[in-house]
Amino acid sequence: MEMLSFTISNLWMMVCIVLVFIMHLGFAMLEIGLTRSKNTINILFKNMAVIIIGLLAYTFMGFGMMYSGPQGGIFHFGGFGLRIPLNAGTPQYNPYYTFWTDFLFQAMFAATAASIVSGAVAERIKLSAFLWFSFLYVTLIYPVVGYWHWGKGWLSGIGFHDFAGSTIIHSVGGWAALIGILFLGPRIGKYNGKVSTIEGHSIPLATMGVLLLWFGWFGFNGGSVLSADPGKVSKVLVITTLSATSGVVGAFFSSYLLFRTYDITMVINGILAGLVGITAGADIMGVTDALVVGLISGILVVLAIVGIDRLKIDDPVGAVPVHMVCGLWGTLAVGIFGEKAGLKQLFTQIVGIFSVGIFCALGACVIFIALRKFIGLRVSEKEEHEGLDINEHSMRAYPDFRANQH
Amino acid sequence: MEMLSFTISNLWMMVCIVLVFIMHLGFAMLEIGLTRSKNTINILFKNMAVIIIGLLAYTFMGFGMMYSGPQGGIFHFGGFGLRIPLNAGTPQYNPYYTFWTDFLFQAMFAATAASIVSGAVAERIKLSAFLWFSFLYVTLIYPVVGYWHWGKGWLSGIGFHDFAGSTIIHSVGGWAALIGILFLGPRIGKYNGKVSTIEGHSIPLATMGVLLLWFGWFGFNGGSVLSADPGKVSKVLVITTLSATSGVVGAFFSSYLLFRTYDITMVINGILAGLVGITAGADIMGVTDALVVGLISGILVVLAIVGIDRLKIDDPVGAVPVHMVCGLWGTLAVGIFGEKAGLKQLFTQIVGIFSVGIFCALGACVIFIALRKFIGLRVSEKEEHEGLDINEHSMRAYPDFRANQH
Amino acid sequence: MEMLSFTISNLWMMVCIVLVFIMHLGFAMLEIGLTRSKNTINILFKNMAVIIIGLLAYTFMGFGMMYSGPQGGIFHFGGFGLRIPLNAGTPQYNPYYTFWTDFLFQAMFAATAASIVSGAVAERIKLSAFLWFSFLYVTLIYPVVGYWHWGKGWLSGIGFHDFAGSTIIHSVGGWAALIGILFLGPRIGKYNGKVSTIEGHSIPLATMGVLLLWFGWFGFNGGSVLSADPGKVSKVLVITTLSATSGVVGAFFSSYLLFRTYDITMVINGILAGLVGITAGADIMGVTDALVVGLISGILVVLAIVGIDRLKIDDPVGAVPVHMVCGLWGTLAVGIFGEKAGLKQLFTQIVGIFSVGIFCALGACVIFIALRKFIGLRVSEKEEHEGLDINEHSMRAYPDFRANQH
Amino acid sequence: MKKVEAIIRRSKFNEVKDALYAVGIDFFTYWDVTGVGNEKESHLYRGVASSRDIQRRYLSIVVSSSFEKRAIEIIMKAAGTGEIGDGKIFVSDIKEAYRIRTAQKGPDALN
Amino acid sequence: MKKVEAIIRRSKFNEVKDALYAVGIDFFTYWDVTGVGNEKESHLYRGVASSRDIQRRYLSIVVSSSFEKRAIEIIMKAAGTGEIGDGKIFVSDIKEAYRIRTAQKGPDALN
Amino acid sequence: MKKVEAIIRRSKFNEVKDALYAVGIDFFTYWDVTGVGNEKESHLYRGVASSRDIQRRYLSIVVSSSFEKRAIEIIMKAAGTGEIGDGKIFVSDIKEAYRIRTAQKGPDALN
Ligand SMILES: Nc1ncnc2c1ncn2[C@@H]1O[C@H](COP(=O)(O)OP(=O)(O)O)[C@@H](O)[C@H]1O
Ligand SMILES: Nc1ncnc2c1ncn2[C@@H]1O[C@H](COP(=O)(O)OP(=O)(O)O)[C@@H](O)[C@H]1O
Ligand SMILES: Nc1ncnc2c1ncn2[C@@H]1O[C@H](COP(=O)(O)OP(=O)(O)O)[C@@H](O)[C@H]1O
Repeated sequence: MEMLSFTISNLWMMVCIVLVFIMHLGFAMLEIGLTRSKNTINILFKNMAVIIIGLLAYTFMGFGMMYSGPQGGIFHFGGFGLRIPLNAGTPQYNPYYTFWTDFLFQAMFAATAASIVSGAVAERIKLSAFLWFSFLYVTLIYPVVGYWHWGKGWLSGIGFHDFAGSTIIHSVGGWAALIGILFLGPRIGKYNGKVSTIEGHSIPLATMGVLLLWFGWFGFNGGSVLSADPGKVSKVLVITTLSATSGVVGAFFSSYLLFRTYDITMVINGILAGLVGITAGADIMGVTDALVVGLISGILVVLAIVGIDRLKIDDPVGAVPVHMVCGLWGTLAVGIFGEKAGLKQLFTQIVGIFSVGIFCALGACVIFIALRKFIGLRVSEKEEHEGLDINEHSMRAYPDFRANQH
Repeated sequence: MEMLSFTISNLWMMVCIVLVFIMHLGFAMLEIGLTRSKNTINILFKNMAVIIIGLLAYTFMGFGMMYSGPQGGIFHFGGFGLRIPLNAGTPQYNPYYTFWTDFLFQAMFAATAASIVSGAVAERIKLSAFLWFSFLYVTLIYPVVGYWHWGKGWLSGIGFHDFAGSTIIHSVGGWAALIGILFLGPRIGKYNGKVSTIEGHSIPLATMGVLLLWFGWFGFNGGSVLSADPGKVSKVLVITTLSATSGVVGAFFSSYLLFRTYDITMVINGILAGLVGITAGADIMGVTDALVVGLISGILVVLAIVGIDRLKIDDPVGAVPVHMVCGLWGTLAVGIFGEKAGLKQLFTQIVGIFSVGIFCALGACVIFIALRKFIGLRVSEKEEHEGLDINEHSMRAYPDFRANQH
Repeated sequence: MEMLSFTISNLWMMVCIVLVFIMHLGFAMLEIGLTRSKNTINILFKNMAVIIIGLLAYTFMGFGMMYSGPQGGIFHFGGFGLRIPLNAGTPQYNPYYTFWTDFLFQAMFAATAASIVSGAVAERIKLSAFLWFSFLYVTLIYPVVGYWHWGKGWLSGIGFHDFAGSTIIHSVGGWAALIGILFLGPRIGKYNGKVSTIEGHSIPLATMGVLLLWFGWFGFNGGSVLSADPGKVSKVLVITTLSATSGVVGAFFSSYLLFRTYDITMVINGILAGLVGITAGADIMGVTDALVVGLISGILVVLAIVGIDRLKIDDPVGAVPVHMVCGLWGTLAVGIFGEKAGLKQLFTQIVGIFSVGIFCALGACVIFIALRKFIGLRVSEKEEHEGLDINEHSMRAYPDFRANQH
Repeated sequence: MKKVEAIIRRSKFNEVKDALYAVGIDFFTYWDVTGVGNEKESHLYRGVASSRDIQRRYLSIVVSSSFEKRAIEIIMKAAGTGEIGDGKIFVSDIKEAYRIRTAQKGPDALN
Repeated sequence: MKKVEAIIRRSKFNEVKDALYAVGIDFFTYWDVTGVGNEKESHLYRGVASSRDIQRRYLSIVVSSSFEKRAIEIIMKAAGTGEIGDGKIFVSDIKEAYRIRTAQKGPDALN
Repeated sequence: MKKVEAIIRRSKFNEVKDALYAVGIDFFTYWDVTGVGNEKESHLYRGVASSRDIQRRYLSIVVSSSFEKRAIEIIMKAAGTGEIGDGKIFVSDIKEAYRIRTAQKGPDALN
């Protein structure tokens, strides 16, 4: 009986691993879709590398750092490599999943955090700088924050609630994205005199990417229940879906009211906004809560995209608005809506947001400063003009098509 | 024990929800693939909107209308919003799935019905008209028909059999597609003097779309068993696969005999034909039945594509041949092949086909007439020439590529 | 209790079927991505056909040939069509899955073996020759080899270990690919005087294809456990992932050291190399074994790509390096790493490799010679210049885009 | 011989082509270009408006001098809408023309 | 100086290029165009046949007048198949040529 | 009237365009071409190096004869980097120009 329930929950978690995995394809397609074709191989390369770096870094250090520490702590080093327990495959390890499932699910999450940065710094960062950044950030920063909350460190001790990672995953990625952009500066041609547009080269791939992300999110949030509990998991799926849905409503109406246009890139960012926004509280929100949280996420993402652009912060894919802004909003929302709503919880959430934010931002700064010094962050002006593909990869993404390069 | 079997079945249903969800990506890719690049954003926008509209409309009204009515009825209004039962997450709600799973699975189906229309009316319908149509059709028409059969209304009372929706989903979408096309008329340039071709702009995306639809169909049909019953579900998967397979055989040979060409768009429509055709009876057909039903579906879809074109009915993606013609054929086939074959059943199936057909066609007519009056159905000639993307969305789907516009 | 565990394992197997199915989309995208746009429809057509042919051939003969023979045998003919046992849907058929699940999982594998050939012979093989080859090879060759090992034939009798098919699937496909290339010769323009490059037309689609293959591989290897055993399956998933990961590391560093470039096509081939390499032993390898096996696979694939090119063997997508070379390496690795490592096992593995290799290569030769005689293998020079799409299919894959044809 | 080069709206191409065919000018070459001129295409992407140069179709028609006038008149009529952006026609001399297939020269090579 | 413009089959491009290189003409510009003429490309899509204008390659080669003849001969030979659709060559005058890099003028600017 | 045709680096296009605008030449047509010349683009694909012809932008500007010099000077300045591959400018005669919208002829039709 125990064995059967163990098998079922483990099965669900394995399904979720597979779903979270395919989110990487989603990120890759979204990012290339919203950038120019002359940089496509470069972005794909970064996205592939990030999966590998994320998984390996997590294997060699991250999992140990994040999950083997003492309760309530701040930092923990768990040794190198995977420590495979004797009961790795039995319910004695955990009544709901094996050691292997546990590790792989968490490793896929780690890789996700790194993926978020990739789109924001696209079209101008040096490949080597990005690879080093990802490696260091996933090895040194993410597992620390992860330990604080999911590894039963101090944040979990004070009652911080972040179900599937609005803060622990999305804002961790989002902060790094923001710092990265600030260090790099905008792409050439984006803010000469006036704000101009650099349109993404393939709206179909961008849209596909977002639908694949939504698809994967069923595993991301659904798996974060950490069991196959029918009531809990299926409710999480509904809540997640409804928030994504109302995220679109928010983004659609706010972008329509502001610009009188049906901007599909806003709609797809609205989906992601709703998904990120509900990720912190998908387990404790009701139907109406989800609809409201999603709606506000959708509005926020549009306002943030416009606002950030006004500040001449050049984020080609909207990573900061989606992952940082909506990540923070979702974390806050746990104190405002749903089962745990209350001033005390709100305060705890704010503590979590700030401590994670400061740690990540500082960490990202230190890494970027070091990289700027040792290898440089930005490609040359000539490379940026001609495209990173031909310069860093000696190839073109679409050699058979005649391009309107710009 | 009961709890475990509940957990397992619910788990399978959740997997199926995720699979049905990704069918929307399949529809989107198929539709843009078979149309011109100047209308790609418009079609993607419609497809994204349809998911959102389908899910929200079903949340606010559809689910209540469809599932809370009395046995044998014709129409039922179930109130607004979701009525969450106290036992939502327990086997007392249903021994095989939670309330949440139930709702989400059905909501994904509802969104599917609306997606079908989108491709047929593509490249000329006004965006606002399409959005209103989808909203009204999913809110007012689909749940009524759904109630007749799956909600235990009158059609289910007389013994109508439609396992996963050849009639209830596909023909509902197909009828609306047909009526929509008739109201809109053909695209400019399709039938000037002689029948000409307007080729789809990306065969790879169209093919990808169909394989994703097949992928999702495992959840569509597999989930319609409404439990994880191993024998039943796995047989449904085999039957579904074999029908898709022989659908290709039918479409391949009939198109080859007719035109002496290897037309891949016919092959992919053959897959869909086989899938739609078996959807009504996937639970009661044997292996040979499935092969025959699929084969006939594949032949029918080719004949219907050619026939409809001769009648100057312009259906860019073949929605009417696939979803309406094969939907009807599949429903009929339940009376001819498989466990329930028999004259009486055949007659009942015909009653179902006609009643659903008339109701949907009339409903669609009323909605289109109202929309034609209040907001107009068709974009201007200039917009159609230049493309809907630049006119309705102020963007281009592939700004980096030099187009051969036509 | 038995019923529940049956239901769970069967559920997992069904999930794996769906995952293996989508590998066909992965193959299709990878293959078109790495070839020229003038041959895209042709390749898609072949890939769709291969799914259908694989499934049908397996239904009509393969499954019977492969699984109903006596222990230790060499050849068996199981009759035509599916023999559905009375206990098809119960644990009496098999405690872990139904007859239907068994059949469909195996049928998806059969279709995979045929898919592998398609990319290697692309851009010059006659469509009809390829279709006949696939049909004959899947009907006559694959089930024999499959019977030897998985059908409890002589190879399984001597202790050959090939968990999910490094030899039985990948090398079977890889040998046919190699023989096909040798019969066909290189594409025009590939080796005139010096080795030149013919670049793939869409790196995004190629990358997408590989991530979809990885996604499907979770089902390919995860399902090969043939139950939902939590410890075993989840470990297989981890081992598979780690090998893919270190496959990239191997391919990245070896291609960087050799060519000083960040070649994304090498990286994606590295993923596949790691996956193919671990497929034989994913159930008996530890974490370090997996990392080493993957690393070597990644290095091997780069060396093989370069070596094969030097030998003027023109394999546009790297099917031989990935599926044959790494398939053989993975099979050997079972004798070197992991639980079964040992000289005796190594020897058995070599016996398996050679017997399968000789049988497949001979079989492929016979088929190709017959086809060359009766219908010819290669398209005309003019057709190859202008592209197979317009000549064999009277269509273009991207009619709206202006091509840089070459 | 003259080379008549016309830069027209893409949406007018079919009408121009039909009109040229009607007078027997069924030999020419065309490609798509970007036009910098009075008309712009306005884009709105992620909240930022911009105006882009517009896509046009470039027709290059080599005609014997006697056909020059007719070709120009026809294009003027079929390509015109009266709104900004109708396009331009440029005429220049062609010294010699050859048909590759037959090695014919001069006006005989034109069709 | 003369501008030699050749509209050829795409499938013949590599042969033409190699032939031009062989006589030292390794400076030119080319792009893909659509050709309206005797040859059409026949399509068959979802049961309907249609014929489309054909894709061709447009070569624009500016040569000093002394090279004109040679260039034309070579293209004629390398691009020809004898079947309909081999293409055309048009020759016109170029008044002046400049190399941007060095500001050289006239025939010196051509290579 | 003269037709000034410039084949430049794509990466220099924006500078050239801005420079032309600055002197009031805001009417022209451009498209992307492939250039065969001294500069090549080197590719490295699956271990094999190759050099390909380079993508360039082709500007076709019809100006009244008085503007010819200015246009050439400006392009020379804005498009130059001093490195191989800066491109060429070719000048030829235009016999007549028409604005389709208004049927204007000659230099009046140019802008
Ligand atoms: N002097 C010129 N040289 C080359 N092309 C030109 C010139 N003037 C106009 N064009 C082309 O003609 C197109 C139409 O011109 P535009 O100014 O938009 O409209 P109109 O001719 O109605 O004033 C431009 O987009 C450009 O491609
Ligand atoms: N008068 C013309 N002006 C411009 N281009 C032409 C002209 N005549 C032919 N062409 C181009 O030359 C190509 C080849 O001509 P076509 O009539 O097909 O074959 P052929 O030259 O063998 O008779 C056409 O597709 C078209 O692009
Ligand atoms: N004689 C010519 N005819 C047509 N185009 C030419 C000619 N010579 C050069 N070009 C074009 O000019 C471009 C630049 O020339 P290139 O030889 O690379 O550099 P540079 O002018 O600095 O020597 C070439 O890529 C080609 O497109």
